Amino acid sequence: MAEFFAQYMPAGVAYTLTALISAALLLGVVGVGALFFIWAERKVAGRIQDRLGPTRTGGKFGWLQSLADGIKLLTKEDIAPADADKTLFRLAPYVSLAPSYAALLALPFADGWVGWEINTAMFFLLAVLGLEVFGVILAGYASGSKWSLFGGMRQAAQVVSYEVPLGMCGVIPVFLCGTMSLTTIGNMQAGWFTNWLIFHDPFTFLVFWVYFTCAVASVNRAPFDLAEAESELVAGFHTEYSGLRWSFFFMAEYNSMLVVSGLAAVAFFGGWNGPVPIFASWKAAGGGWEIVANLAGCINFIMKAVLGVMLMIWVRWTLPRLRIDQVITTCLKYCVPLAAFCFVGALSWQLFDLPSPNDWVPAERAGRAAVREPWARGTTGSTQSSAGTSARLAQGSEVHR
Amino acid sequence: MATANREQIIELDVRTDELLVNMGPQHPSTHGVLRLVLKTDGEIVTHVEPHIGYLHRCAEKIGENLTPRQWIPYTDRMDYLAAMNMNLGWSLCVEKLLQYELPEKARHLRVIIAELGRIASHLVGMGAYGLDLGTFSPFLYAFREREKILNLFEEACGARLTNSYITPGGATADLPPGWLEKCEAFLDQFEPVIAEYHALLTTNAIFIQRTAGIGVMSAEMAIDYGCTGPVLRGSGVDHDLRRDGEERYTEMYDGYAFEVIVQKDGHYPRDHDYPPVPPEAVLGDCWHRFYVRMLEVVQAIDIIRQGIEFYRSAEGDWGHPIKLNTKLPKGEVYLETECPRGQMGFYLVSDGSAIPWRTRARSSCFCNLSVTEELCRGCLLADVPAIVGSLDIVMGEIDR
Amino acid sequence: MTEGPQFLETLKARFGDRIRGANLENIDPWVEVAPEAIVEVCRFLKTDPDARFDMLNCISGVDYFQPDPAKAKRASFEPHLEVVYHLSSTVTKHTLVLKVMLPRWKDDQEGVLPELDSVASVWRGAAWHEREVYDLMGVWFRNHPGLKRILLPEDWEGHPLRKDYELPLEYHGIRGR
Amino acid sequence: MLLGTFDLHTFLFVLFALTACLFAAGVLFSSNIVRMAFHLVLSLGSSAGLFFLAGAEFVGAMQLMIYVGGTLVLLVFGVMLTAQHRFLEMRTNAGEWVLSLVVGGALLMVLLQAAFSVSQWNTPNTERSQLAVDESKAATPIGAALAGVRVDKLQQKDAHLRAGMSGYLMPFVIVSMHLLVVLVGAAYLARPRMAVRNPKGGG
Amino acid sequence: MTGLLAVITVSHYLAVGAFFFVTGVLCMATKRNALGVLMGIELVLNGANLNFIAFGSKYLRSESLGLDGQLMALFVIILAAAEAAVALAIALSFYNAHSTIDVDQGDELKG
Repeated sequence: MAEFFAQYMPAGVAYTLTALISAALLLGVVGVGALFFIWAERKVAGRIQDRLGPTRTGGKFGWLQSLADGIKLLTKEDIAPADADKTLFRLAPYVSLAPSYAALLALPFADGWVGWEINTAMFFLLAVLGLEVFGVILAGYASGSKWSLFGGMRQAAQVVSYEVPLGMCGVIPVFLCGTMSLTTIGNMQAGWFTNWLIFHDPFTFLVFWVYFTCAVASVNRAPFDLAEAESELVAGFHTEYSGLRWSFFFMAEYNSMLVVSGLAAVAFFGGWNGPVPIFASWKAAGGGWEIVANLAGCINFIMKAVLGVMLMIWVRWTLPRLRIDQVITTCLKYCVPLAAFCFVGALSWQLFDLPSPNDWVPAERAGRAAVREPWARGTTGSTQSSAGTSARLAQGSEVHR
Repeated sequence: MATANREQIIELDVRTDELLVNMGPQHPSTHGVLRLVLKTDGEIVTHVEPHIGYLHRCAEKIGENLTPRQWIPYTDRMDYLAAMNMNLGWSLCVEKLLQYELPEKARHLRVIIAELGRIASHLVGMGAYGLDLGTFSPFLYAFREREKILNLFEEACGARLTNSYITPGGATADLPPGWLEKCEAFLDQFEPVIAEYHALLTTNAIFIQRTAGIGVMSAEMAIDYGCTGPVLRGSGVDHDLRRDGEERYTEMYDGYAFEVIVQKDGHYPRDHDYPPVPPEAVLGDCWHRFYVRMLEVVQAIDIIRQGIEFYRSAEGDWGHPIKLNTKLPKGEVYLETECPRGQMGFYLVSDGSAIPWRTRARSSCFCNLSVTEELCRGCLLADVPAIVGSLDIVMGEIDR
Repeated sequence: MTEGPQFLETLKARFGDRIRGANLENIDPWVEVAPEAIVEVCRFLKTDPDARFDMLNCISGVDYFQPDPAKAKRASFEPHLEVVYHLSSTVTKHTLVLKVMLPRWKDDQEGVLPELDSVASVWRGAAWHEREVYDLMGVWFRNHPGLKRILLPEDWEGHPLRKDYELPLEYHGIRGR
Repeated sequence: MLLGTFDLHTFLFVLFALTACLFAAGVLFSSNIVRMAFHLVLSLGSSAGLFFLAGAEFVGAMQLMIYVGGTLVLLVFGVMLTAQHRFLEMRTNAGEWVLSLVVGGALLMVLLQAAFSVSQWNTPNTERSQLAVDESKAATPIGAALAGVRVDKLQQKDAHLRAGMSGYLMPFVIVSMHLLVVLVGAAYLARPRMAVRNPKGGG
Repeated sequence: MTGLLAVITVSHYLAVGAFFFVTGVLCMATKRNALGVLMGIELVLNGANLNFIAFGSKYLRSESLGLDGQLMALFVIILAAAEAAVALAIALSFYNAHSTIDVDQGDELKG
């Protein structure tokens, strides 16, 4: 696109224009996603609670409810409390939105369908998601309200704690696949669903739930939504916000939910690979067929991610909220040791090459999602077959031999 | 230069840094217009001071200007979640002054209605307690069932919330035909639903973590503060006015088989399949107060079933409301009844005219709330809604 | 409250003429206690093994005063304030009514509240009841842990449950009458 | 025309460098400590962008995670703990400003002069277009180097150097120990000195 | 000016690094708030990091430091985190003792 614009205008302007258009497109995705998830949340919550949820706006299922709400929020007065630090108060929602938006950059939607093919995507995603906390802290701090301050403080303590187990959980697929590139991790899980990393061994199965718990905590959802605990803190960090700024926090929250669910889908659930390899041959055929296969993969991926979000919604409307000390206890006493235990367990499983469900699928005997280093198995034979295995690491292993 | 700088130093002192925050009167978890002034040291609450009176409507003063029957709607608006039980307390108090003998049928009608009111009230208490702990769904499950009770009330008296049904001399009307069958159908449907509440709250691990061992109130403290109802029994005090009250009230429950819901020797009376008491729970904590309410609901179902049978076989009249301007005998009476939230007392002083010289309502929540200051001292911020919620207060009754 | 007479003899034997009298004909018989003895009597009733009145149900104030001069002549009482204590026991299940008679104004000086000892040291729950009586009826409780208005705003004037109370013309710009 | 000659790298460099410098100056010139922290976050975040741009993706992500997401959150937390006059300001007087700006400006001039004077630094890499995209991405070699294997120096001719190619295992261990000690030490230093009330019945 | 930005070289990165460095040093010199000084240190370290990265970038120089540059930067980041933790702990404990985080007040040894 930049090249196209560059024909008609100076390159700098062209790049800026391109960047703005891309940004607007991604923001559209975020916005539409948030609208959909807010509607879904209300609908699911309604069904869970024996009621209908929105029914009127936009037809039978209240399709347009969140759009109507959005318009309402747009027209609301933008209030800043007299005690607030006005600049920071105004900026905080954007600070919250930007990282969750940036995280979409590195999240692959299908093989190669990714905004920015980055080698350290997993790390980047976790890092960027951790930044979202700044918006919350700033909002809590700048609001000039004691309840907001409480929310900000809680959020700071909570997110810093939960980044540790979250990182540990994220590192397990990385180690199993020998790469931090999400595209590679996803591709390695091609084949039958037995090849998904969650079914790789008992430890990865366990660690997914640890990951999910920590992810819920890190995106500040119930039962870990301490920063906005309405029964204690009124609305926590966004108590003083109104209108569109208030809704930015929600767009950020729902987008982060999508991102962590997407990350879970790629890291544990085979990403864009369906449970049954229907599109594998199409993909191999290349050309238009590959695009169709990728499109199917993209739909597959989105379904998985949305399923994760729905799970979070379900949890939210079922469980009571934990107390702040219990949240930290959950993290430090349960999640961190469990993640560490699973880390050691999964790597040992890999090291000793213990059986994995994929071994029992006849067609897929060799295609197990994992790096199989010859030096680790003590054999010199070239048994590793996965396409994504880093050649460099193989090089490195030669040094040892 | 150093001295010049010193003038700009803002004095800070971390060790006495206490944050003074207002929880309420506009706060999502204070059950109406209650205002708690909290002094917090980080997340730890060092001091709580409840401020009440935001819903004060001078009911006692109004009572000095109305006849007892005219005051009935004002009792509705005290504990508006258990209006029937408020009506009952005042009616019994007036009848005590009049030495009125109630027909058999009216007695059973009152038992049925009062126990239904107890269920309806406990359902709100239970659901709202879930809200206090951050879960929304049980609240709606509770209200779904409560609505059915309110439907029954509506059918009996025409009103859902402020019923003014039970009145000195009986009730304003007999139960309509077919009502008993509907009531029985409701009970049959409702009884299994209770398991849902137990699954969502009572036995939920997070719920237990949030309530067990929190806000522990010893039996002595509960008695000393005049706490009554589930709050008192949650502390293990075997005291229920339906059994231990004065005759005017207990004779209403003559012939009914029920046990006082209180933990004895580590067990609650077991005539149903209740979930077990978790090992973390300490007698007198939030969990026990909640659990007592849950068990009282089951027990109320039993009592209503008995009441329906009694009512069916009862002979005679369902009672007649006293005349609006009945002259009250000179004297004074005090009567407490076991309302869902505790012992609701009415004190009536009469100088011989049709209008009481003084009416006084002894509010159960008023006493129950007075423990907050001591109960919340040193707890965490998130425990304040948990503790206040477990007292299950209704501001209308506290402020009157 | 039918058990009043049972404790009357015990109380009379112990406190003598500080038990001013009793009304046993009333539906709820009551015992009248001298104002200066109320704390002692209450502490005795709470600790005495026979009585064990561990629960204070209610403290009520009653204002006996007929503001209408025409009716006042026919009134059967002298103007005074009563503070009524309703006690009960969770152990013996007894109940008892105590009464204290107070002048409407201390030393008959209009505007000076009558004083009474607080029983908050006997039952902690009494503190709020006494605050309410002070707030609405205007009785000053000595040795109270924190006597201030409870239901009405702190800057409210007057005590509304007194029979001669008149609503203020306006309160912070809100019209009263 | 200035804008006409930009390629994407230049464009992004200018973008990130400008934001980074702008907010670095913001840190310097704001007297409100919360704003300083906020500016620092943005400044370090932008410099992470520069890291990405220079091909150091792992370090960039590391910068985001540890520096911005960890250290600075901690810092802001510290600010919140200490500044209960919430928007605490400590102003520097004008004399100090003038003095430090003069010195700082001179220092900056010297450094800039140095940066641009070495021709070896100043000449662009002519083979940059031939550079394989994968070459610059170094997450795996970094991991291997930290674990004691220098996969990027396999072609080392010098036998002595080859023998000493144990990578960064030793520093890595030292740093890990250092971090552990620091964490213990920090926890010890910041422990509450007052008698701590135990929350009643708290878990 | 056009020539200056025509192609981005190591020097450009060094210039940004130099700016970071100077800003950081000035921050350390002028801020009276202990946490402000800490932020200055972070800026200085970040400036140094930028240099390491620039020198280590294959993209900018064919004869680059290679991995060593990145690894150095990595260690600097880790140490900076450690340093920040300790400095924050010291600031807090200083604050507890002196009730201020004005570094000018910390001129006596016993608090």
